[in-house]
Amino acid sequence: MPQIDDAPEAPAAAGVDNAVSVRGVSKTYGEVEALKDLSLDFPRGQLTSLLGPSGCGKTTLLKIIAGLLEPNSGEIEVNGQPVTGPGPDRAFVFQDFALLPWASVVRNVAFGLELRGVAKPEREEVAQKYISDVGLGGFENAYPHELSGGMRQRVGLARALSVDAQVLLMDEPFSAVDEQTRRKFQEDLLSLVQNENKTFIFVTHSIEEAVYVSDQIAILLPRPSRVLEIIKPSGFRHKGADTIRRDTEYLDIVDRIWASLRSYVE
Amino acid sequence: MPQIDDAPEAPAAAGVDNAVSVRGVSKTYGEVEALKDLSLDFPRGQLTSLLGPSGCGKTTLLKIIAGLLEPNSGEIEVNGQPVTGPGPDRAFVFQDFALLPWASVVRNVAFGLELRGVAKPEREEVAQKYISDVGLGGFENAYPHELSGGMRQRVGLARALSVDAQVLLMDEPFSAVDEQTRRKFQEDLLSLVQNENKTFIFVTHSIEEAVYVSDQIAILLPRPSRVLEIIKPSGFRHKGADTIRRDTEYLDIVDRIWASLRSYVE
Amino acid sequence: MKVYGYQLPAMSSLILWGLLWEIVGRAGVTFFIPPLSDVLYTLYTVIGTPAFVKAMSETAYAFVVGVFSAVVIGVPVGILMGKSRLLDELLLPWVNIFLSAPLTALVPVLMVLFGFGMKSIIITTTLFAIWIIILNSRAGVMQINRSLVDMARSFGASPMDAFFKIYFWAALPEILGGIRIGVIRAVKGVIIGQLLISIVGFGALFELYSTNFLMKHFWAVLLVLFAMAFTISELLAYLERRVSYYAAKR
Amino acid sequence: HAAKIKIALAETPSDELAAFFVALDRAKANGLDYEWTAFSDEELAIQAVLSGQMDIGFGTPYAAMQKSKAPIRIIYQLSKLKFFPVTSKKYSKLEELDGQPILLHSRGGGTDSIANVIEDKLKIKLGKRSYVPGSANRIVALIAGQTDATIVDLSNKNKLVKQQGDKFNVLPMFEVDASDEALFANLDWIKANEKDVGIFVKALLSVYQDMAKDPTIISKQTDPNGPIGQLPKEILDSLDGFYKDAIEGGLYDPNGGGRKAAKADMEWYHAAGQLTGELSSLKIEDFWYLKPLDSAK
Amino acid sequence: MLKRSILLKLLSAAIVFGAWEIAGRIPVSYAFPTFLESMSALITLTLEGTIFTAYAETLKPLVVGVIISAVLGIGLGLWIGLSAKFDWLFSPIFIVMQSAPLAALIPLLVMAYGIGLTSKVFVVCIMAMPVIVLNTSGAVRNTPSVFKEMARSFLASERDIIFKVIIPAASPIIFSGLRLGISAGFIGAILSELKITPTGVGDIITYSRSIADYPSMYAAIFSIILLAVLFLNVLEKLENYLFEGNNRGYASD
Ligand SMILES: Nc1ncnc2c1ncn2[C@@H]1O[C@H](COP(=O)(O)OP(=O)(O)OP(=O)(O)O)[C@@H](O)[C@H]1O
Ligand SMILES: Nc1ncnc2c1ncn2[C@@H]1O[C@H](COP(=O)(O)OP(=O)(O)OP(=O)(O)O)[C@@H](O)[C@H]1O
Ligand SMILES: [Mg+2]
Ligand SMILES: [Mg+2]
Repeated sequence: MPQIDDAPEAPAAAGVDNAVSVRGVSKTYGEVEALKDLSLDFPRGQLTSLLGPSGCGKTTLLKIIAGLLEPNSGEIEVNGQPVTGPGPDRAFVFQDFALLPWASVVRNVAFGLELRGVAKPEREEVAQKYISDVGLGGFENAYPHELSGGMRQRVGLARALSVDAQVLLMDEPFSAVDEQTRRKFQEDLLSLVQNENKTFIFVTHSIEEAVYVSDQIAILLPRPSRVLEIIKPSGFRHKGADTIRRDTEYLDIVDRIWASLRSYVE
Repeated sequence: MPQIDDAPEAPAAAGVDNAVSVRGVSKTYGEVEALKDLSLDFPRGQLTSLLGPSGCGKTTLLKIIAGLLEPNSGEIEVNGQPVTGPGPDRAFVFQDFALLPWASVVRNVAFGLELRGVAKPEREEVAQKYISDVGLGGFENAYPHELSGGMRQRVGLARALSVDAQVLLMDEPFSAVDEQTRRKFQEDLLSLVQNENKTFIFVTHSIEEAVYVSDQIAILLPRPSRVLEIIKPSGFRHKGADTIRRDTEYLDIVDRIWASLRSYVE
Repeated sequence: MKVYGYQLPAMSSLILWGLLWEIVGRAGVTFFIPPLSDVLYTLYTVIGTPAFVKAMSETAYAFVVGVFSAVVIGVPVGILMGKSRLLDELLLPWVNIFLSAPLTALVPVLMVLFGFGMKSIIITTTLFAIWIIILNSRAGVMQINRSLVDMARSFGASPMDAFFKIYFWAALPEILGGIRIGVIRAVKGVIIGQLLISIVGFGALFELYSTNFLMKHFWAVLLVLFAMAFTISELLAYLERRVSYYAAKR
Repeated sequence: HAAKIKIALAETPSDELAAFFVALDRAKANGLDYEWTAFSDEELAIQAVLSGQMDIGFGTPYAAMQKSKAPIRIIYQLSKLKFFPVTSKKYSKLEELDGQPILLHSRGGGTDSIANVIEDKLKIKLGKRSYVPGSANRIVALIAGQTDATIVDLSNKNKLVKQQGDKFNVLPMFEVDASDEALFANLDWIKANEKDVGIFVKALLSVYQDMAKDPTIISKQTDPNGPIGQLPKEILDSLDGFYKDAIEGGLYDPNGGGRKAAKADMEWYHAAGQLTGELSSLKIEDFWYLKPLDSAK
Repeated sequence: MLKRSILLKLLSAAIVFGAWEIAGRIPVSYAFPTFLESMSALITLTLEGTIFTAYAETLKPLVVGVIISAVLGIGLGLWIGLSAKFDWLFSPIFIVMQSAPLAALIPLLVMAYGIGLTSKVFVVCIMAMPVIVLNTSGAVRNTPSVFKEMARSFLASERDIIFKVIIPAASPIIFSGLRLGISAGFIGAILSELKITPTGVGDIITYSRSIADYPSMYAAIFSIILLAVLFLNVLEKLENYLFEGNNRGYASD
């Protein structure tokens, strides 16, 4: 049975194990106030989506969790430890791919391992596996400029997967792939969540996608961003990809989120 | 009643007025065969979507219709006249926006009119109207690098609209705007199709979007591209944006197209 | 350019210009343009003489040392300026001044400050080359995609890793472009140094040949110099093309 | 043993420096260790000695001796100011240059001072002076018709006369004993290196005296592997002619100048405006150091 | 922010001039005056008006040469960038010219064009033109084809494309070429005054050197550098004014 848990202000229930928790984070860029006193928990082994209008601070939040940006105030804990900088427990999929243009696909995918000092044959073997996983087999020696946008995005995905981090921070990871490939990736993502005990923090603009893949969806207000509500569309998974899109409960949630967001358009 | 007309090889029925017709067009880039003997009609006053995997030649076809590329063989007619180059009857929305970085928003939007020799006060007045229409009022004097991706795309849209051409060639015009804005634009597009007798040729990766906005959807095969089938999801419009997404017939068409395309993934 | 479908090599038009030179020379328009063939013959006769070899090695020495120091100092300074705002604000005005200043006017000052002879010539050469190298390296770093830096940090890159695996490579197209322009300027610098400071190397030969109206000799040395500058600049242009595939995509 | 002495030449080695290099070879045979650097003009050679980067320099640093705080002294006169007014056929006497434009080497340079003294002695006023460094370049300008009057050095005058003597006039001029090039150094350095300076001056004097008797010894004694011997054949072939003309024209004083040259210099450069103050108050000791030359004789 | 950057500029100027003053006081050489001596010489030269007559002389070949190089250089650059034939024929000439050791060529120029204004203008042009031509042609060739395509789809004529798309798109590179060209032109002007005929500022430099008036010599050098920098700042302002949108600001901020 799908359940919609709707308690944005409720403290994390005792016994729920949070991989990441964000407490009262604020961030300003010069004049621009991007985040304001934002708190949010990310349960271990689950996928949490961030939904919100463009420019509301989703990327900013992800970077703060990654330890790439310092918040002006507030605290972030990963596995109970306060974050002071980037760490091997988190991996990032960048909105703009962030591939090294001078390096081949295999070197790009293996770059995270290279920086961790893994020996070449070993890291290339790992890279090879993930390259095949994202459907880029045969393009190992191509350079990013020889790939289409969607293919580049998949290289960034493979790189983040290859370091085997516990927490994956994914900033619109499927935005440039075509609809067909996107659907395949959604399935892959779901099976990753199910089979490995990893925690995903996922940014998307597509409500349908968020509802389909998430354990929990956080809807963010426009700048300065705070959490408007948290929706837990759990229980869809067993229904299968082909039928779920006709499921009334699924469609209800989509409509509800849409109604929430809509008030901020125009 | 929604109807699905499914006759890819059927000649254009007598009496149907085609604004654009493409006959047996082939195009190769060096070794790469992008289009092969492609024929397609675009009825006047209707919106035709092109759907197909990334790199299948959609942009190429649009550019050939615009007169920007010469096909290797085949013919294109616009309003019964063979195309020999760009003309005032067609306007293009570019996939990569193609804004002049040194010109302000208002100059960019008015650029098409500027090239047609319209006097400055007059063209700026027109530009102003379309800037407000796409929701960029207040950004008239900003430069492209000061805008977000979605805003840039809207400038390109306003520019194409402002020259008041009969045929609009739109290459993934909503790809960079967020879901919320995208839905608004879809509504705007539908009212444009309904109220002005313009012909739209529309490229998208989203099946839902195509089904929702199109009078006719052409599904293209992967490279070298030909038309696999033509689907006419006419009759949804009166149902309204909010309810249509639950409509079974709508969902059937989406599923059918998805099934068609799916065979080309992996 | 294509002729009858055949792609002419880029520099082949020089042959045409050489022919024109030969014709003007043969026509005897003025005594200071001897026919190219005579010049080439003179070049053949002088190229092995000890005086020529000495001049060549003196010039090459000053040039190589000068360019080398310009690169070794210029690239890191440029990269650091691109990374550090404070350093940039302190140094940028001077880099711009020296880039646009008529360095020729500075040569007399250099001599006083750095001594006469080879050292000053090398410094002149360096000064002609270094500013554009600094500025280009800086520009290369400034336009770096911030995401690449973030990416490296998120995967735990050390500052050294970041410098050698990200900044240097990201700025490489600009750095090479800067070095190419710098090298061309350095050719001018080394000759100006050899003419305005102490007269050695090719500068001495030019002075000697022109005051004695030995035009064939004069042109012969000039040809060698052109060839030298041309080769180096084409070599660097080739390297630049090798990395240009990613220049527009960073 | 003292370090190598560093000699600052004011031009690149060519025919005019052949005698100097023969003298250097002789000095070397007597134990003088040296290296030389050619500067593009004498001001640079002067600056180099002023800053102590070079030990001995070429030039006539009278202004610098008076103005700067460094004790610079001349020890040997290398050549005299033998310059020749050459003109197109328009003029045949110096007097006719009154009010006419003229082309000179540089403002404040040797030819400029010649022009000043010409004005002084003949009570005329030359017209607009323009400047082109290098006698060779001024000859070119004259041949090309860009000027009608200029002042050039001996070898270029001879070249002109040889090639186009019929088209140009060399105007007769009074004798000048003042120095064009002299050897100078910092007094403190001279005193500290008295022995080397002695060897050097002695070698110069012997060459100048031998050359006065037989100008061809220069080409005979030039080291074929030295800087002069390596010059193009065209230049080497002209050495004998050049020194024959130079000796005839009195370019070189076989006695190295000395007191006579010092006096002539002070008068000349005072008249030319490079030395300031009362002529009578100028003292030889402030400009020349005569001991090495005296003991060489 | 503005205050801070001005402060830093003043600070770095103070450091450099201070070092100069100290080096002059040591002194590093009898021929090296202090900063203050040089500045007072500059003031004297200015009050006497010497500096103005000198610049009237120096600027003549410079301005004429720079204008010729800019107009001809940009024109030729456009042409070379637009036509493969011209590119093939002329590019190598300018590449060779760019590496020409001009100082050595000056005697030839004197022989060909004499000692007057013509030679000096020529020197300035030879120095300034190649970089202007090469930058312009390169920028024209590299104009992103999307812009050209877009303009064509909105019915631009060839002329429109050149003036409304290619030139503005190429303008940052053209201007940086102009900058380098003008600075090379300054080098040429000074070189021609040092090596052809000492007039103008070159004359102040050589004359004060020959009479060992080193402060004046340094004052003249200082003034020419100042002038070059001013000139280029004006150019930068002009560029910002003409093509405002091309100024994207600090990338790192
Ligand atoms: N480096 C920066 N300097 C100044 N402002 C910034 C910077 N980065 C982001 N901002 C501002 O902070 C706000 C949040 O930006 P952020 O990139 O986090 O948005 P987002 O939610 O990821 O948007 P999108 O959906 O477009 O990716 C925006 O308004 C943006 O203008
Ligand atoms: N200028 C070009 N030179 C060479 N090949 C090209 C060129 N432009 C396009 N192609 C090739 O032609 C094919 C079709 O390209 P096109 O841009 O028309 O695809 P598309 O359907 O618009 O793809 P997308 O959905 O990614 O925009 C691609 O395989 C591409 O590699
Ligand atoms: Mg973002
Ligand atoms: Mg496309």
